Amino acid sequence: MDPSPDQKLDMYRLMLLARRLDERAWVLHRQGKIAFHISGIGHEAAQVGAAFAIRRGSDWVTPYYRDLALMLALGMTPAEFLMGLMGKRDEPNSGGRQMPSHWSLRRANAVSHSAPVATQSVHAAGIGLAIKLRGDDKVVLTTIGEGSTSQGEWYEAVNWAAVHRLPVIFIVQNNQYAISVRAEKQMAVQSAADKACGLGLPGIMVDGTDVFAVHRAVKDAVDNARAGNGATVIETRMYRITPHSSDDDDRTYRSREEVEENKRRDPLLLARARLQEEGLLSESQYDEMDTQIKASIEEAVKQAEAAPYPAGEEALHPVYAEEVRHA
Amino acid sequence: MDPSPDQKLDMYRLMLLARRLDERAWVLHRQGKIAFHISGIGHEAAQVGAAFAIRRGSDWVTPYYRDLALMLALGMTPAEFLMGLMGKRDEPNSGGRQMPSHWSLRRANAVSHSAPVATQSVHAAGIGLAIKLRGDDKVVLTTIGEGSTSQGEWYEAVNWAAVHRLPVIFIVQNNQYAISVRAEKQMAVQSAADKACGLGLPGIMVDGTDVFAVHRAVKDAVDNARAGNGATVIETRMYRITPHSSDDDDRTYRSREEVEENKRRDPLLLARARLQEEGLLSESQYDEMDTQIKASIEEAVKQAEAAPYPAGEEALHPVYAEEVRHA
Amino acid sequence: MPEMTLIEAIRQAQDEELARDPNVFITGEDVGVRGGVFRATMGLYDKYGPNRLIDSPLAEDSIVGVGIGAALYGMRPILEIQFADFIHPALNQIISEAAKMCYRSNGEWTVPLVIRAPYGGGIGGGLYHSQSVEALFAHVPGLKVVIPSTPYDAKGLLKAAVRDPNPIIFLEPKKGYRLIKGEVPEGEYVVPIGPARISRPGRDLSLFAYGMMHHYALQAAQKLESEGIDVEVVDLRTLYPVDKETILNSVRKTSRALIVHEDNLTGGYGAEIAAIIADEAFTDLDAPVRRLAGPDVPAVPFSHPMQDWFMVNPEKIAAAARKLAQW
Amino acid sequence: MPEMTLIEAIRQAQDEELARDPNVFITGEDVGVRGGVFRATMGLYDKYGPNRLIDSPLAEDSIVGVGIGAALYGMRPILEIQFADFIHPALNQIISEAAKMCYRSNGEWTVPLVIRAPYGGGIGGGLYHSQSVEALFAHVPGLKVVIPSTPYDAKGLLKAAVRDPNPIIFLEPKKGYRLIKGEVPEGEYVVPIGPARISRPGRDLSLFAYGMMHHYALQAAQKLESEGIDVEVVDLRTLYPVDKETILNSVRKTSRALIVHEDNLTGGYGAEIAAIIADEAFTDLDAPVRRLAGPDVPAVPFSHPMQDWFMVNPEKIAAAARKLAQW
Ligand SMILES: Cc1ncc(C[n+]2csc(CCOP(=O)(O)OP(=O)(O)O)c2C)c(N)n1
Ligand SMILES: Cc1ncc(C[n+]2csc(CCOP(=O)(O)OP(=O)(O)O)c2C)c(N)n1
Ligand SMILES: [Mg+2]
Ligand SMILES: [Mg+2]
Repeated sequence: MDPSPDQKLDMYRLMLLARRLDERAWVLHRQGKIAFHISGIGHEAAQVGAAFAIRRGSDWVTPYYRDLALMLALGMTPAEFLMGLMGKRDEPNSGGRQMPSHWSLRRANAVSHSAPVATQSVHAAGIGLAIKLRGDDKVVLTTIGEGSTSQGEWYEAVNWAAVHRLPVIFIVQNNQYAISVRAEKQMAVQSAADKACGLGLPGIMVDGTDVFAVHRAVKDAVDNARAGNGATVIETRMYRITPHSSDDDDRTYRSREEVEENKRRDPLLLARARLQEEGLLSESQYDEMDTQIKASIEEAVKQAEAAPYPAGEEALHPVYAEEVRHA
Repeated sequence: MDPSPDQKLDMYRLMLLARRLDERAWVLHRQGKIAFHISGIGHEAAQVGAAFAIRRGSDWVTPYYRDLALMLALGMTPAEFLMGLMGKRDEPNSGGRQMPSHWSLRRANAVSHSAPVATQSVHAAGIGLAIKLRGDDKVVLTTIGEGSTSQGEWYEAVNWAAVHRLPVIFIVQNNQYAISVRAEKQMAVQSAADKACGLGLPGIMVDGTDVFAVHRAVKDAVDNARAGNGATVIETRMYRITPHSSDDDDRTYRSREEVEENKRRDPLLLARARLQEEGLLSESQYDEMDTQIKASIEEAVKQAEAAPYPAGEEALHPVYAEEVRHA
Repeated sequence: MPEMTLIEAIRQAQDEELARDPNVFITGEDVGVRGGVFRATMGLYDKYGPNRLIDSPLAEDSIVGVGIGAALYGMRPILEIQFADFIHPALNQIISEAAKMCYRSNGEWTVPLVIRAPYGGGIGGGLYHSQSVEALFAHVPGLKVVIPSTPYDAKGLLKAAVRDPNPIIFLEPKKGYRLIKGEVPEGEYVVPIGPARISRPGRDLSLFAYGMMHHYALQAAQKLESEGIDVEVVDLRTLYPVDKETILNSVRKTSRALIVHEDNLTGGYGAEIAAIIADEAFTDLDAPVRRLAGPDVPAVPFSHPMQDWFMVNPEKIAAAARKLAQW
Repeated sequence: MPEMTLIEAIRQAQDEELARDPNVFITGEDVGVRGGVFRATMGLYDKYGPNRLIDSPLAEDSIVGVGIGAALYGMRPILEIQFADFIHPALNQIISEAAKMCYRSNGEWTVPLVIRAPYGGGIGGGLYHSQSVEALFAHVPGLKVVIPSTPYDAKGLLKAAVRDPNPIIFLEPKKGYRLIKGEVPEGEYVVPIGPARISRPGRDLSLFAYGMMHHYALQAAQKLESEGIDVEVVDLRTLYPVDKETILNSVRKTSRALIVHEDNLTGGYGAEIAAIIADEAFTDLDAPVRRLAGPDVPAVPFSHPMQDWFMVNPEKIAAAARKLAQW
């Protein structure tokens, strides 16, 4: 089922929010107010399209560090994200323990991930196994970069899901680079979706700059998984428009022309054009939306800046759980 | 190029030698003269076919524990194997340090492997890389069981070989079991050869009980690799006729009928019938060959039994290399 | 009270926990129909079926990673690593993920799971079926490391481990699986994770050990008794977190400390115990703090003379204790 | 003599070794065009080309495993792990394979290779870009573990490591990459792997440290000098095998020992040094053997107050040393 007009606007609003927040993070970095940012610019369509294909809050997600738009779609607030950037005490990911964009949002069933890439893929397989063992009506969605699918852990994860027909959606956000390394040095296949055939499950490739195409592809896979037909690998292809992170200097390994060229397929431009075509978002409606978003972000920045840092000694805990919080 | 009549007889002789030696090992085990044996019965065709497709002694091999026939084809003597079974000082694999059938034969470019499965696959990729970097006219052949291809290490190894087009032949000896676990619990594809399509290199499936079919398939892959066209995955399918090892009791997980049924496709029967058909091996020639082999094995058993054990303190060395022995 | 072997106690604990809590399930290699290569799950597949005893693909990292995912969802996995020697492929999931999940999510996510692995030498297993791996884990905050040495403790500690909200490394001295027998109550009891146990009070010297070495320590103590040396033996049981109180109290009483393990000396677990004593019981010491451990070679060799040379045994312990008592 | 930073010395060592020996090559993530994320291979790709600087797939286990294979063939690989925190996926190849190859093949096969990894905290890297991993390796016979603390030693030790016939874990204190400067001779010299170095002679107390902590130790010693406490500082440099002589001689002179590292206390490297001293220098000691180390929490948190709380610094060292000197 295609998204309703309201849903479409919602999707676009989230993409725009993610973009503006991401841009704001870069500004904070330039201002020396934060030490690190890893950007999701260019990835918004893939993430929002996927998020809207699951039952947010009920289904499970094991994300990776580029998933700002996905996390916003799952209900993380801009202030929460910004507090994470600043290492504030009450940021929900880790209470200031992890670097920014190392997500966790318990209330949205979005699991804490670490920096070692591909570990989250295996957790998704395990969550899928648990869903199946319990007979629950849920799926789990997990994301990863294309470079990280070179890890044996990714292969082992997908293999479990394939052998046991687990309700897992493995999304590969192929932005064509792993820091400086181009995808053809990671894999000898054209697309990470091609890897699925070697593991015995469907592999789908979709334009990751087209939010509605992504939504459709992921929705199909989710329906399949929920119906007991097992896992799918989906490659969403886009381009990493920014440097890898604020620590990276991408001029050492790619030309400005290449980057500019790729900016033309900005997922926000594409989505906005579509909504305009469909008469859902006029120029002035867009301006209003953008103004609103920017204002809400400024509000959130103030809130985040005013929030307290943790005291040093808080770092002593919690090494061990006293009790399991969930059922 | 098909093997010459002499080569065919050679191949069969090696298969028969491997079988008789393997049977002798089981007898030694029943006699309480050795503590452990892991058998290659049923795997002889796959191993000898592969061995004859490379330049033995010049090309490189990273084997696994079922490769008795392969190691004999590479020049390991029955006495050397038997000394290994007994943990004798001068056995060439490890000087008594490793369990039996943990191969190494420096003079044949057959690399020492360990027990953790699939580690040798990665070494093969590295050897392939070195061959390519040096521009040498060599290939490397590596073997593994089908269950062990579930390891992420195997995937990473094949991926390196595919991305860098390395001269590696990945042979998977699919004997349908990993101890008690059937192949369909390891993978959702029909054959380990199917895994190749996900990695971007050719995958070939061949009847692993037919020594000449294996030889042809591996020869093609070797020629390809030598010509600079990169790696191939080859599944040789057979059945593990014996328990996993002398420690295993396979009656806990499979029926005697199933085992008996599968004994009918004994690779030795097939090869002997073929040679008989082609007029290369009469009944009496076979008897003579078998008698000779058995006699040579009894000789080797005596030799191995007479060989000294290492002194305990020899275990103190060599933890570190004083110098690299090779160039 | 019925007398049973160590392995029977371990099986019984798992049986009872599977019966008690539907969230408990077991996965690992050959844990299903085969009942485990050491028979730790024998009969449980028939009793609880394929959803509670799941034969995993041959890939340890994913066994742990899938276990983590399932635990996040609310299950209570018991993960069997077939031999401790094969835990290394899983170290990333254990050290980077399981150990850090609670801390990094500020307690939002926890991973209650048990990783069982048979460890230790003296059983003809050679380099890769004899390793001791406790030092790898007894340095990792977030993990608990438990090694039972009696059937009573094995059952009680394993049941406690299954109910603990944290990831537990549960190492079983496999040489003792059938060798060690003892009384085990039917049904429900737990032995708390944490406290060490004084298994033999004494006044002249404190002997710290665990696993198989604890039995050898008792034998050595008995021998020394006849020589008039009164040895206190402490079974450490929980290696991490360390039970400093029991250790220090013992040394304060005896003024002499000998720590025994079969793992390599340098950087082994004994170093930490020695360091704690040298700091916090310094003024109580009448003699150097001594360690008796395996030699600094990679692992236990296969050939019997070399294996005997490697292994710590009651005689070596008695000799070291005698020397220290006379210091 | 030119003054340079630690990272420049490391780059120069690699440059010279690439020029000296055609068998030397470098692989790892982003080591090619990008010149490494810390710029340790900057400019080398242009100078030596794609066959000497190879961008690996994003898969650490295969980086090491491929390195092992290449080393077996006769190459001299330098393997860069981007952050020490990401070495865990490679632990199987390092511990099971590289460390044991020489021993298990009775010296027939050796694996000369260097694994370089930036380690340590205090740089805002949070849990997964700050870890210290030396304790994992300083317990593994067959490995050598080297940590330079000055540019002079970094160049000389790295060149020695490349020429050593054994696998070397070469850990670089990344906080010091640009912070630590020192004189480095042009061209050829090596610093032998093995000996520790007394970097500041003293009579009252021995302070053992390495990496960044060695610099802090020197700063603390200087501060204490003005208080009339004469501290001897020892830069351990080679952590494994341990230079017992230098350590024991120092303690025999000063009668007091403090060991400092930023890794967690329990089971950390300091335990071994303390244990050696408590055994072999017992009668020389006038005070308890003390350790100052990171707290037993999983790793360094991101948020600044918590990071500061975690990290050992010159003030903490001075305080601990003062207390011990006055004991
Ligand atoms: C196991 C591990 N190795 C190395 C790194 C360092 N690292 C962080 S991101 C990255 C590249 C990831 O590329 P890709 O998977 O394509 O994701 P992208 O960043 O492009 O979205 C690397 C090498 C890491 N985080 N984890
Ligand atoms: C990493 C690792 N895990 C577990 C084992 C224990 N083990 C030894 S052989 C084996 C089964 C291997 O099956 P397969 O790869 O199909 O080879 P086969 O024995 O059938 O030839 C297992 C689980 C091991 N050797 N290494
Ligand atoms: Mg990418
Ligand atoms: Mg098999």
